[in-house]
Amino acid sequence: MNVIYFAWVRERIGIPQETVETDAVTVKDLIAELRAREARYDAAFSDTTALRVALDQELSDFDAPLAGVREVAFFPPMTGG
Amino acid sequence: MNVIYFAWVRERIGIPQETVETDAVTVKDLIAELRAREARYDAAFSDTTALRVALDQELSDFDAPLAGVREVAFFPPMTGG
Amino acid sequence: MTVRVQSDHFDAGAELNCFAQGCGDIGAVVSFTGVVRDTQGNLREMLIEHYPGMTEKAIKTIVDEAKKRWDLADVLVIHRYGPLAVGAPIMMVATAAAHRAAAFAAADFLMDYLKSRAPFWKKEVTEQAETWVAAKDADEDALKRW
Amino acid sequence: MTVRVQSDHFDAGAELNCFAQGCGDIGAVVSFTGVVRDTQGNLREMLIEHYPGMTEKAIKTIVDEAKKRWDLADVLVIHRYGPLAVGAPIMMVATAAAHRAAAFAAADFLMDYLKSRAPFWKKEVTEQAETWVAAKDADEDALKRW
Repeated sequence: MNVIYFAWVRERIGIPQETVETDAVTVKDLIAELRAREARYDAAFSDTTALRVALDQELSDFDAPLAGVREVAFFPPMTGG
Repeated sequence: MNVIYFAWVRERIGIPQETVETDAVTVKDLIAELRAREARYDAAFSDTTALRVALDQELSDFDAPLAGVREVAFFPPMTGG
Repeated sequence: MTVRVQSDHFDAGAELNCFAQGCGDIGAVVSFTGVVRDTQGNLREMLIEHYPGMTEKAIKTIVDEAKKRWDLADVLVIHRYGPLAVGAPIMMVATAAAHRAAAFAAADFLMDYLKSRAPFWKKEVTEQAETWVAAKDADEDALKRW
Repeated sequence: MTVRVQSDHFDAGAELNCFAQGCGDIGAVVSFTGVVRDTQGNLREMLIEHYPGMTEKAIKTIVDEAKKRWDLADVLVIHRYGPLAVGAPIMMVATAAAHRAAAFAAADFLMDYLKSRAPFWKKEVTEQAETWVAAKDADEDALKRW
């Protein structure tokens, strides 16, 4: 599964994207797995109210299932316009 | 006093403006004087709900006094924009 | 503030680019361009009559009111008169402000007031007839929004 | 519908003139241009990051929703990414419709949704610091208007 990070999430984790092998059932499970890895992940995901997630380029939520998903992106609330 | 007509008021009366000698106290009085003159004036002023009046280039109303006014304009509701 | 009442054609894009060049703290520019529509498919031209003198005063009064209500860096109003072809620009309003909401609201307000309070009258000329465009009750009602 | 996501500069006036040329029954064109503001007087540049692929999809979804809600002859969206200087245009929306109310409402709607639903992130770079612009609660609340 391709995991992508944007804006300060990318900066905190230190990489723009990575391939993650996981059996996580939901986005929440994936976050728990990542946080357990290293302090920089733990810091980046410490407050999920400040985060948004997209599954295969569609905005989604943290309870969403990951079955069949190829691309997960984490980023702060958008500030376009 | 200079009296000016616009749009279909001008077309019905047949002239764009004229000088009117009058002792009319209000716009209503002036309209009554003009209507008494000729059928084309009577027709143009027959329905004042379809008319607007400006005194010295400021929108006004039919009860407004004419004392000191130099220019009276009659026209239909505006359709700018 | 720039107000122009003219019979000449204008280029909305060029006007938009000229507008608000170096005039302070601008984050948002909203423009409205009104275009001659051929609603029945038989319009030869649109004729616009206006009241020289009162037109400029009325527009300035409306723009001043907009500037009182919103924090605007600049305002542009161009309105044409005379004969206009189908597809030609009739008029244009542009507003510049630090914030988007002010620019949008002021442009919308200016359009509502220009429509019913600036002394212009439109006449549609077809092969068959010349018809003065009637004011709509909705246009007058729109002023109550503000 | 035209959607462009680009790092290149664009000319808002030229875009406005190109837009909606000969695309049906147009009486009203509304445009919005967003410009880089230097709110503190020390901005070196604005950096805009985006999510290639999702950006285009998200904008198209927003434009499709606008076209469902209002009768629009055409819609233009341009959004830049990369480094932008103070005073540079960030993005532009234009709507063309037979009627003014639809053009205004659709442009306002598009801006509200692009702000909170298109994957762009702004970072302000000053001599002292680089700061990600925080989303405002008001931006999210604005979506409830529609």
